Amino acid sequence: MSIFIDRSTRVVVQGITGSEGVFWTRHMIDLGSSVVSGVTPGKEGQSVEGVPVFHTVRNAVAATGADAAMIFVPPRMAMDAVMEAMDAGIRKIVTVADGIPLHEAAIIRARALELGARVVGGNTSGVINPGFAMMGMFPYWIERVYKPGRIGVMTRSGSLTNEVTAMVVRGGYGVSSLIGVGGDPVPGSRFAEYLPDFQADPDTDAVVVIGELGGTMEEEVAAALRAGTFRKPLVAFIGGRTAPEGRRMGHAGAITSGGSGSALDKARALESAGALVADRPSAVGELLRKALGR
Amino acid sequence: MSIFIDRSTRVVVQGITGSEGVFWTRHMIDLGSSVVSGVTPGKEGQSVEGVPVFHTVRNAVAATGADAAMIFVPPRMAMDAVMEAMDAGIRKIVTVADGIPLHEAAIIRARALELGARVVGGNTSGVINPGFAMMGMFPYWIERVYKPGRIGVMTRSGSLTNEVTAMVVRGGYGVSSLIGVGGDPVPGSRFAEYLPDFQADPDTDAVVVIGELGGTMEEEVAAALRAGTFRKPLVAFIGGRTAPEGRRMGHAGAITSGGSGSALDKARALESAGALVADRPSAVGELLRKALGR
Amino acid sequence: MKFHEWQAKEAFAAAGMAVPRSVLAEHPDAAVAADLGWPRVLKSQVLRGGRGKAGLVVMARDQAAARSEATRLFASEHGVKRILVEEAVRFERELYLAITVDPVSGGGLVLACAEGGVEIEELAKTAPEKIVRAPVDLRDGLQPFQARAVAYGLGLGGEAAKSVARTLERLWKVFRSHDAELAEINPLFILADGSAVAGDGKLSIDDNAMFRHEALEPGREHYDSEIAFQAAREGIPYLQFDGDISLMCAGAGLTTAVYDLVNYEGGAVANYLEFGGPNYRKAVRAMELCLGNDPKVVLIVTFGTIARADVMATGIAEAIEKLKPRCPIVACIRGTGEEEAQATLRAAGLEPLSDTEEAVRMAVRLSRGGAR
Amino acid sequence: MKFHEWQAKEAFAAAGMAVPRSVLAEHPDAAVAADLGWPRVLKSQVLRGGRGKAGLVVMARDQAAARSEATRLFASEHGVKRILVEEAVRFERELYLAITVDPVSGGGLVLACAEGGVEIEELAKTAPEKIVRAPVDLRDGLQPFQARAVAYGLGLGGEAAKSVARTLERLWKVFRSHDAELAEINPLFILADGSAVAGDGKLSIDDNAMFRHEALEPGREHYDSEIAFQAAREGIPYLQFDGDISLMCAGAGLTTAVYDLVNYEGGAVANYLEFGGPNYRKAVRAMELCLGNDPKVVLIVTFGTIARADVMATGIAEAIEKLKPRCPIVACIRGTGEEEAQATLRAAGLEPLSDTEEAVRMAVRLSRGGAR
Repeated sequence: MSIFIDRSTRVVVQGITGSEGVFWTRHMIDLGSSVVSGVTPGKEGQSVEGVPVFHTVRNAVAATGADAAMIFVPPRMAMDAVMEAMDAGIRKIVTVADGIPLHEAAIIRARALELGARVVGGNTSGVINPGFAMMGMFPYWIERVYKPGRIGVMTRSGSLTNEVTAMVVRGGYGVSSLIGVGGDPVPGSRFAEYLPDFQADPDTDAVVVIGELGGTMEEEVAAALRAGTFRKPLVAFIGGRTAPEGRRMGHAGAITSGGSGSALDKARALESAGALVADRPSAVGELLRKALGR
Repeated sequence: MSIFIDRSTRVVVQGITGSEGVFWTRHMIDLGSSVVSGVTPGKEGQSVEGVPVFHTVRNAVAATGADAAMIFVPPRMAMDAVMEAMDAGIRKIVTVADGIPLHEAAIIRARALELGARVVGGNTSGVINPGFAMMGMFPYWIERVYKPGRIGVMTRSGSLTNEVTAMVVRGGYGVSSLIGVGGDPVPGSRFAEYLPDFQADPDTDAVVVIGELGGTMEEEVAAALRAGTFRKPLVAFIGGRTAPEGRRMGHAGAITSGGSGSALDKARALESAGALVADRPSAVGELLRKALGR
Repeated sequence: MKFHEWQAKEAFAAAGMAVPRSVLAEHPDAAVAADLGWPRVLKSQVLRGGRGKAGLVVMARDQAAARSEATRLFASEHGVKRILVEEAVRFERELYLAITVDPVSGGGLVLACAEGGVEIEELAKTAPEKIVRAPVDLRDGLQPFQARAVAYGLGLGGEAAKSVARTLERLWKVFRSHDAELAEINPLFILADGSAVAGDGKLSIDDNAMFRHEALEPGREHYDSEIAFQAAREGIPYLQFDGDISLMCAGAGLTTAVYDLVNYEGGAVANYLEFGGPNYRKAVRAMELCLGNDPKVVLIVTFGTIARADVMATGIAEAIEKLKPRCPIVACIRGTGEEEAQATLRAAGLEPLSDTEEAVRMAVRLSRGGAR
Repeated sequence: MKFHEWQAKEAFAAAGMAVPRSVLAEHPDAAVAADLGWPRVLKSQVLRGGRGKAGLVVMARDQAAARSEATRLFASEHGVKRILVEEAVRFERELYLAITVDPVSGGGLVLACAEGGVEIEELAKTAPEKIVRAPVDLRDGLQPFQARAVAYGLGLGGEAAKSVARTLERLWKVFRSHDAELAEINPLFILADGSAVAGDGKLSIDDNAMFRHEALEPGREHYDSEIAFQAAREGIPYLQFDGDISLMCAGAGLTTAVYDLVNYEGGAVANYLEFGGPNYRKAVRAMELCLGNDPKVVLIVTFGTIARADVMATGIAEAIEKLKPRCPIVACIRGTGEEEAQATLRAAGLEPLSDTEEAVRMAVRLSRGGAR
């Protein structure tokens, strides 16, 4: 079992003929993902890495039974691509685009909620089950980071995920499933929405949350812990504890406003709900040991 | 039992302080309908015919438990009023406005379908269960038309309904429930959607459909007959059999286009599905006798 | 309200669509003088279908042909007031593209076909599989992926697919911003370079939304007769026919039923006029319009609720007093206040009836010179 | 991107909202000369909250006061370049009105309060029941009934309710048409006749949508420093601080983590700069910006995927070659192509590290004059 994808997930890659599309399609296949089709308007009949290309997602779904969409299109076209995937009946979508306009990201989120679809991203590296499958762009070949194991990871970040996950591995663990919800203020799906999956996953013993200042996603995780809907050990690292009020730290979503959303508040909320919170990446391994007792 | 409303339906009247609102609120109450509240922005605290007035439908629902909305507002404000009623959780709505812009009528219809709400109208006299209750504006005091009985009526028209219903009564029958879906090209709800209710209604022995040229509502009724989802006797009168192609006969919805939607085609579709079709209003009573065998 | 091709094309061009270069001519001279090269196309601006078959759209190879054809068209029985003179467009293929409202879903509906110049309604019956249909949520609007799906669904590729998708996005803007019942391009030309040019244009705007489009106020040429035009300005539903029984009824459905009944009885309708609803106090103006047709009989049938019988009867009495019609009047007025109404009509010298079909038979009899 | 009050009010006025009559003064003379009656309000156009408390918004009763206050403001430490000089508005009450995006529902969110001039975030904690919240579907837009519900929900009646509903509908237009993160009126004045006037205006536009708002291109005054302004023009995320360790990192989350670690270790950050993502080939320009702060050390930390370590390392080597930095450089570059990267850095004379926290400690040590 795994979260979001496994090797049986039938992935259509939107924007497959672009340079990112070609590069990561090869890597997704190399890792073991089932990439069954691609979409680039005007290029139906071509193929990329042996994967047939279609004009539209509907055509791709009809011909290849795709049930998940990996989107590599520029941010200004991301909403259209996500809407096209949802319109074609796809309910698992990853969009890596960094720079989706806020109102469009919000509309994606609203539509996904209406349809019961899960959209990962934008501004994410995607989703990976190390050693098995991925939808996204992770350097899974770096073994000291993407080592298969039994720790679930959820993150708003990219490079920091490499940093923290390396610490999970240095601590003697590996990763079961990693979900990058992305660094935007309005991600298509939110941390807490994956907790039931991690709770149910027999291959996950604990979850590491890589959060940061801004928004309320970490507080929602804390609420799930308090409510008892998630009962496995949870370790968190929250970036931006020393960040100044009201200034955006890199990610569009990483800003405190009016005293809410500070990294310190988030850390306190998580701790009081029973999570262990690392003050620096290097502490994550030790806290996992503490939480798991091994 | 009855269709759409009965005396326990808790009606809020939107636009209650307007002259139509006041006049028909009195008549709805006189007939026995439970008008529990009214809405006119800015007039919360007033009352009309003993009915308390609120600023908003939400306020009215909260204070009086209204579960159906009778809307007397001008056509340009009708969409907003219907949306307000649906937003407040109301799922039975009648709007009599004659002249709702087409695109707005379509949006009303789309939203009602999404929410599972039933919107009767626009461009209708509404809904009446003679002798019991009404949401709308029917001259129920004319006994040779609005006599209680066991014949259901569905209509796109106003004056013609009086004409045809008088013939039902002259034939020795009375009316159980009458639904005026209205004369617009995009009514909020359609004939066929009420057939299951009439089928299930123990107080209805047969249904009279008063249709006319244009659209496909009568064809949808024929399809329901063919599919066997409606199995009681059905008598229809279809206006505009001699109407010229491509010219709108009064109702905005009453136009043939490209050879489809002609009254003759509709009559044929209904007849071939087992309905009895009257060529003139005066034939309706006789056909009911034929259909009911009494 | 249907608009002329030239008006539709103005709207298309304003939305960024390519249309042929053109001149709107009101006289043969203008059709000849226009700087549009040869051959050129002369398109009569009349509101009827099948203009090609009726000889109302013609190609002119040179000045002489342009002058003689334009002269013929302006003089035709079809009341041609304007000719849209267009450059001849060299195209590789023709498509059909339209947007309308789907009453069942409450959405917009794109209709497209890889064959242009078709009668879409005909095609819908004979070869429905040739029509690409795409439902569009009016609130979301046409999304780019939907426009692309239509273009590729037509079997297009390359530049043509892109320009058709772009054209459809612009047609959607016209459709929404004009509150259109129908926005249609038939044919849509595809040129050798894959670009798209609107070969024709139909635009029909919802009457109920005309208040948002005052600049498009329809003129006399949008109506069948001067009386129809005047009725429209009064907001009175009216259709012009050429019989001798003038209908002055209340309620759209009832008026239509009466129209049928007159035809069943062998009568001929001079006009359909409906003074119900908000117009029920306009009996005098309504009768004046009816009498403008010089009918053999005026047939009044009503069965109203809000449109109170007594108010209408008072109006009718006043109209008779004022207009002194020379033809007989048959009146069958029922509904709210019908007793007072009948008394009022009797006082005005009429013999009120209470059965619609009896009234129709009497009107037909009178129109043939018979007795009551 | 946050915009100035005067820019927000220009957008409000263009959408039909009432704003006080005003003049934008760049010199005390203009603040005195403006034909706005007395008293008048002098509002410093700086991008910070709490302007009132900081003495940056003042009432001037007469010419002398206006001159002295304006002179004081322009000379203040807050870098006041423009003063919005407004007529003093006589109002009966003040309200709070704002629209933002709700990330959980993916909708717009109206926030309103019957008390104006409040700190809404403060109020949300102390008296949340005073805040009227209304979710709005971005696709449907704010519907008139929703605007009315907000106005009546504030306990307003009569003309005031109508004008607040109208103002909210217009604020929604500004919010949507400007791709706003936040559109806020605080306070919204209600005058004796019930009309509404925007007393202040905040407008913050989504950076990712700035391409749709080129006319609003932010100027130098929207940034903390000249370097921050130049970084923005390059599309390089940058924040100005006043320490001595210049961060040149890749990845927003990692850069923030490094910022924290520097602070934990007692160091002081000169600037936050992120050259990851699409900027990973811009090492030369990034280092140039960093060196502009004359830091004691430049700290480079990356752990990239697409932003390949080898490409970044090549850029860093090139930057060192070209810019010849006088301060030490600490580099910790990991990720795709890290072996080549380390070789490249060594060839450029650097001692590459592979542990972030070790690199941070070294940078802090160096900033204090310590040794590697």
